[in-house]
Amino acid sequence: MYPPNFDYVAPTSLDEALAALAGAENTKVLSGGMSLIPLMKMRFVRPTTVVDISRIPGLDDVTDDGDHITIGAMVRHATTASHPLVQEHASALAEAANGTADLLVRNRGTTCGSLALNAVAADQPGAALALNATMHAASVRGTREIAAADFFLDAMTSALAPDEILTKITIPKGGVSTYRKLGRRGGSSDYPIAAAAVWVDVSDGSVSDARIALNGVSSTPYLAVGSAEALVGSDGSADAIASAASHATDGVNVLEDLYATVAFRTHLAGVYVRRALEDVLA
Amino acid sequence: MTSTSVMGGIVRRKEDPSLIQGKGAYVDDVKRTGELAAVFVRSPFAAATITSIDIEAAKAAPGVHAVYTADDVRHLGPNPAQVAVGTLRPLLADGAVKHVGEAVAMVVAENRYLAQDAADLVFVDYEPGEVVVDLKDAFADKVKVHGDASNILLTWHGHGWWEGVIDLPDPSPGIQEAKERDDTVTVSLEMVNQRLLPTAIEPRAVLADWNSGYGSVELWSSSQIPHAVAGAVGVTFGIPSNKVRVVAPEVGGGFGVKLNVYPDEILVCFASKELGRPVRWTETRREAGFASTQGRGWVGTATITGTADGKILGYELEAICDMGAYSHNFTVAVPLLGLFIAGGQYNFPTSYALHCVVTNTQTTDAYRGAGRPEAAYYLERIVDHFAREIGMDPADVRKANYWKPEDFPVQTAIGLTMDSGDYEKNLDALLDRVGYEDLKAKRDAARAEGRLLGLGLSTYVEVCGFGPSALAGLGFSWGAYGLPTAFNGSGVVRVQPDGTCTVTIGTGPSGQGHETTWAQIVSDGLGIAMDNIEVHHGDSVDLPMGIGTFGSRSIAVDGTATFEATARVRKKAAIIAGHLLEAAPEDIQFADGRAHVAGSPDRAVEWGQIAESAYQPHTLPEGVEGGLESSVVFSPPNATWPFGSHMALVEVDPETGDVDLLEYWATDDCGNVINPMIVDGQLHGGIAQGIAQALYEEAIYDDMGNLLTSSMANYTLPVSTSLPLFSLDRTVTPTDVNPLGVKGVGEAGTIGSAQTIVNAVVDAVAHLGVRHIDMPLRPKRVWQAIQDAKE
Amino acid sequence: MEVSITVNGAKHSSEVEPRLLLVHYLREVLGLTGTHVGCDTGYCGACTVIVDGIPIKSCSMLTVQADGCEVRTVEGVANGPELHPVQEGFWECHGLQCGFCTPGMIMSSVALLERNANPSETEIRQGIEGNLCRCTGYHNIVKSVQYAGAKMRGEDPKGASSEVAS
Amino acid sequence: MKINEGFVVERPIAEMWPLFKDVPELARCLPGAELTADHGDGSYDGKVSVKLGPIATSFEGKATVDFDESAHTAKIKGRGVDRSGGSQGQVMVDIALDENEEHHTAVSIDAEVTLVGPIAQFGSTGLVSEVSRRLIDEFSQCVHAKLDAETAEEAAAVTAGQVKGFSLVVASTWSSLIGWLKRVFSRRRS
Repeated sequence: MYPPNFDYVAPTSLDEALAALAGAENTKVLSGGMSLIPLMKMRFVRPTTVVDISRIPGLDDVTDDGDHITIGAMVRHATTASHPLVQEHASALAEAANGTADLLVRNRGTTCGSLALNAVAADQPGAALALNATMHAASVRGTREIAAADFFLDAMTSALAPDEILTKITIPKGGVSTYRKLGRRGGSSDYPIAAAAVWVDVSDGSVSDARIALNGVSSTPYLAVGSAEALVGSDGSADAIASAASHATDGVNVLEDLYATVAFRTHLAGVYVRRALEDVLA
Repeated sequence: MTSTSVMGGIVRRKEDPSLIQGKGAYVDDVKRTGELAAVFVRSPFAAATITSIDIEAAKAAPGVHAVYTADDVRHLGPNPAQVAVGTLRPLLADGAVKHVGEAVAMVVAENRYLAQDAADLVFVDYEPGEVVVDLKDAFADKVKVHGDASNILLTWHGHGWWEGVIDLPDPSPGIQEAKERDDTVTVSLEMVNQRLLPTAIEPRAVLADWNSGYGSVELWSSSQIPHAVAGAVGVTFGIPSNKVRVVAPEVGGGFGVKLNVYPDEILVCFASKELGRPVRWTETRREAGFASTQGRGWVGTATITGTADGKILGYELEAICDMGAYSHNFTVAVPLLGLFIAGGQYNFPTSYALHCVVTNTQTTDAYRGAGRPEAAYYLERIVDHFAREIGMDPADVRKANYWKPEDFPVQTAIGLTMDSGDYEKNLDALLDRVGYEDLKAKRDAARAEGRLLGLGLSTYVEVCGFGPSALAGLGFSWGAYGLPTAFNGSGVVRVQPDGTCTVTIGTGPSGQGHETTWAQIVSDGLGIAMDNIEVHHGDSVDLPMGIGTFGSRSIAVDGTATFEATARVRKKAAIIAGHLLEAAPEDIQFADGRAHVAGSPDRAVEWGQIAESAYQPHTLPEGVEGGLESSVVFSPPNATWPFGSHMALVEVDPETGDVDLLEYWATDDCGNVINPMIVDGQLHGGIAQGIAQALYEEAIYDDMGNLLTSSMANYTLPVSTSLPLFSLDRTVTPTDVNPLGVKGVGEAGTIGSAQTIVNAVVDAVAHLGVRHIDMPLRPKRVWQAIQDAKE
Repeated sequence: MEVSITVNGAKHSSEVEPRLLLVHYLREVLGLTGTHVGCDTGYCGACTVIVDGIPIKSCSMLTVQADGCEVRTVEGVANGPELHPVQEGFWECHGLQCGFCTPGMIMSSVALLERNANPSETEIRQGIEGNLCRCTGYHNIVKSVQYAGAKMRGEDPKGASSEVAS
Repeated sequence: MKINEGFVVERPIAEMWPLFKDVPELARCLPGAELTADHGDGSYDGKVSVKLGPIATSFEGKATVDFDESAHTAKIKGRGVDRSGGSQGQVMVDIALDENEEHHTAVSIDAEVTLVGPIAQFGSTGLVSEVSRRLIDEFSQCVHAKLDAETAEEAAAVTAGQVKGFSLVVASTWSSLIGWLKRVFSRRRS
């Protein structure tokens, strides 16, 4: 498979990159390229220009910024998976990154790239939702912050405009989180058939706050609001967890594909919410 | 024979130093000056009439040398096939397409990128027609694939399958009688043996270089059967076989997908001839589902009638076998191979009806095991099911019905003769090694705790080592390619003037380590060191005939030819050495690179001295001709019948249906073993492919005939984390079909394993009411089966 | 575009189209055909090479992305005539059959042992998860990496793996 | 894949039918669709653009519309080709109007969408059927709104958007429909 031709620019500053994207109709941002390059090879995507942001300094850091951590645009899945800051403050994201594809792909693909693409079977968007990440987008028009809850619009569609770059994400500290999934080959390998990312904050023996996100279940990852509501204020008991799990797909159009019927996927959503919650509330 | 015997020993492979350093030359690594690249335009429709093809824009695109359609190649005829039952494939779709991905046009350009750019500009106008994908619909002729012809090409029946040669009484009335007895139990299951994509990791690749001066062509092809391809090219272009050279260099996995003559092999020759430049085509992975054959694809019902004490009185299988749209090399012969082992290792009446049916999908053909994994699957699943229904241990039911060692040679249910076997001994060896009773106790204890552990057993007999020359009468020969030989073995052993040895064989290996194993045979026979033996294969001009590598045939057939040729060279060398040493030839022994007189190790000559004399006839004794080589064609009197017993321990997640394969054991019997390391490697890979069918893989078509699993993202091959280490052992029951006593092992692992896994998973959930789950046992299927059983 | 890439220690400057994949640059431009192409979608790992110390799939990387990088391929693994311990392990333990996935498998294994000198069986399997093998069922590949690891640690490699050719 | 939609409009069939026979108007209800030529014989040239994240596909082709005046039914058959990607698509829509209750017209829309070629292989992810479902769903919503409109001008203003990234568009189309849907009560048959 051989990509069609395109123009390529590899700016060394963010401003240059944004300028290259300004007014763009069919310009694509290239970070790790683990989705974009195969899509171009299959000629599903035929950009006129590709803007490679990997040569812009300062985009590949994970930093501790007091009440939150920051993950830059060029931070690879492998780094997200293994970085002590992510493991400590955003373990759901570290686990999701660690379960993304295989090591070779994790060595190239970026967390921000995965979030920006928002593929149906991606692991990390769910974790970003559960962790209440904030997306930082930049364009020549300026910068803006987008809450994760407003970012994942639909299958392969995020709130990023064509001329914007997701320059970093920030994740607030606090609480505990985890990510659990059933992969296509069974176990936790490969794309999720269904996955749950959960975040809870427990104080004085009760769940003071919770966010439960599912991905691989519908055409876009979503927050299971009913699940969180069922949990918040509870003691995190088995009953509370079961109640939360029972709301995992409320109001959601569950997808059917080669790996799951609607009924099975709906069932799995509940199972993985429960298992993830059992983990963090154990 | 010699003191340097390497037969039966673990020897590192001669192939490996090249391959581990990236020096192995696969077809896509072979470069020719001035070569062009071809890309195919493929149909998006599974059934359509082609109303027009617009190639003008493509022809005008940068770097394009030619765009060919059916109009350009019609005169070459359709793609040849060995067992040509059904419709042969046109080289390029001619007026109509019959499956998604059928090649409609070929673009040749300066390089692959430009060829793809141009291919995107070819516009084909189609009038879509009705599509039939579902096997039962196709069997009912609801939609006909080829005009008015029925979709049912033929039905293989167990008795009388070879008209005029084998004519057995129909066992059905006897089985019917047994069913009507009131002391019998009849069990039946409808099961799918799903379609698979063979998926050698090296995609197929071809490179043709036509020399208009000599009127000859060289073709490099990633093929298991270079001689057959050479024959097909010769027949197609009307040139003799000595003007065609087909080279299969390193081949990156075959598994049956490279056991064909493909249109692309003919078409690159055509383009090279037309354009006067070498032309290359390399399949892309997504293209492989359209350009290369697929495997399996049966829907069938297996039925067993037996008594409550486990004695089976009759086995019936009726299946619809998916041929895909066109007839390729062995398309309809694959179910026949299943028929060959219809009754397995069991002594009971067997009735088979296998319907070969066409559909609007890519053609099926051999895939590792080719018919035998399917046959073993149905038989070993239904035997297991029968055991469960009568409440007997599955191992005991099998033993109650085996052929006994004293029964051999056994005439099978369809009239073939099985060479040798000791099935109970083999099964007992496995049961003892795994600690069967303890394992069952462990499973039961886990189940008592709510964990779903399952223990699965399958035993099997297969048939391989093709093939007996008599099969040529069935079309099993390269006759359609202008090559008259049956599936005989060929081997040339030549001692060079410097005393080293060159061996040339008619196989087409793709990872089976022939260079090593064959060198072991020759080293053992001549006492020449492994390092001084070079084994050549995969080149059609190297020796006059070669059948290639498939059907686990190489060692039993070509190995034997080499063994015999070695013996002849040794015999002549003994005469020469005897002459040089002034001793009788009978007293000459070969070891450590020399010949010596028995009992007098110091009275010796080096192989170099023998060879030097051999190539100077005036130094030879009277009546001895010059030269030191032998070429043998070996015609096997029968096939061989390896067998074995496999067991798996699995755990099923009751909530998700996720299957965890905990342990896998196998005790196989492939007769004598030349290199245990290589034999184990073949079993590892074969078992992995059977497990993959059981748990992971499926070629899925939608109703429109779209192949939904053409990318590796959706065709889920097992990865390193999917599989456990395998625990192997063997029994050795040599065959008398060949002097080496070897049977073949390339497919055995695959034939024994898929049903072992399914039996294990069903065992894990049987107490919940589940009796069968169709492969692949994805979580969704296992979970659904548990849900359905609850209702 | 002009790129400058160091491959197995040798610096190459070439004019390439932006769309040229790194694997095709290595194979077609530099003639290093040890790196193979087995799929289109970044799944099989036959094209694995090490770029700036990190194993990656060269079929999913543009040549222009590798401008200024150090690339190691299977051709650059051995130390002259002396095989790398990983290569030796694959040979000793029958870690390859058709050999097509082998260069990529070796590159992943080399990188694995460079970052984890003593991986468990699970860690080995995870380390080569991006490299598909259709011949071996991975059994002997795991053994091969165990052999290589032991050798690199200065231990008796034949003790680390039961599947060693004598 | 087959998709069935239906709704009831509080109007007599005689009033509805002319609105409904305006093919260019009807076409504007198919998301991403554009009529490029009217051959005057019930056949039309047009294209349908579908965008799935970064994957943009444009199917160019022909459509034919057959009306059955007495039965108040229409058959729409459209076929399109994605020239750059090699995919092809076909949509067959059967629309039937039935005044089974006085001044209430039941509209049923039965659609069958078939896709072949590279894009169809995305079907394995469940996305293609999801896109198809939403496409027909939106068509149905739009037709409903048009037929329900108070005036011809209002009706003419109702259009579908391009189906892309899709709930974004579905949402925006919905918001543009809100005004027209004021009088529409939720009486869609499921």
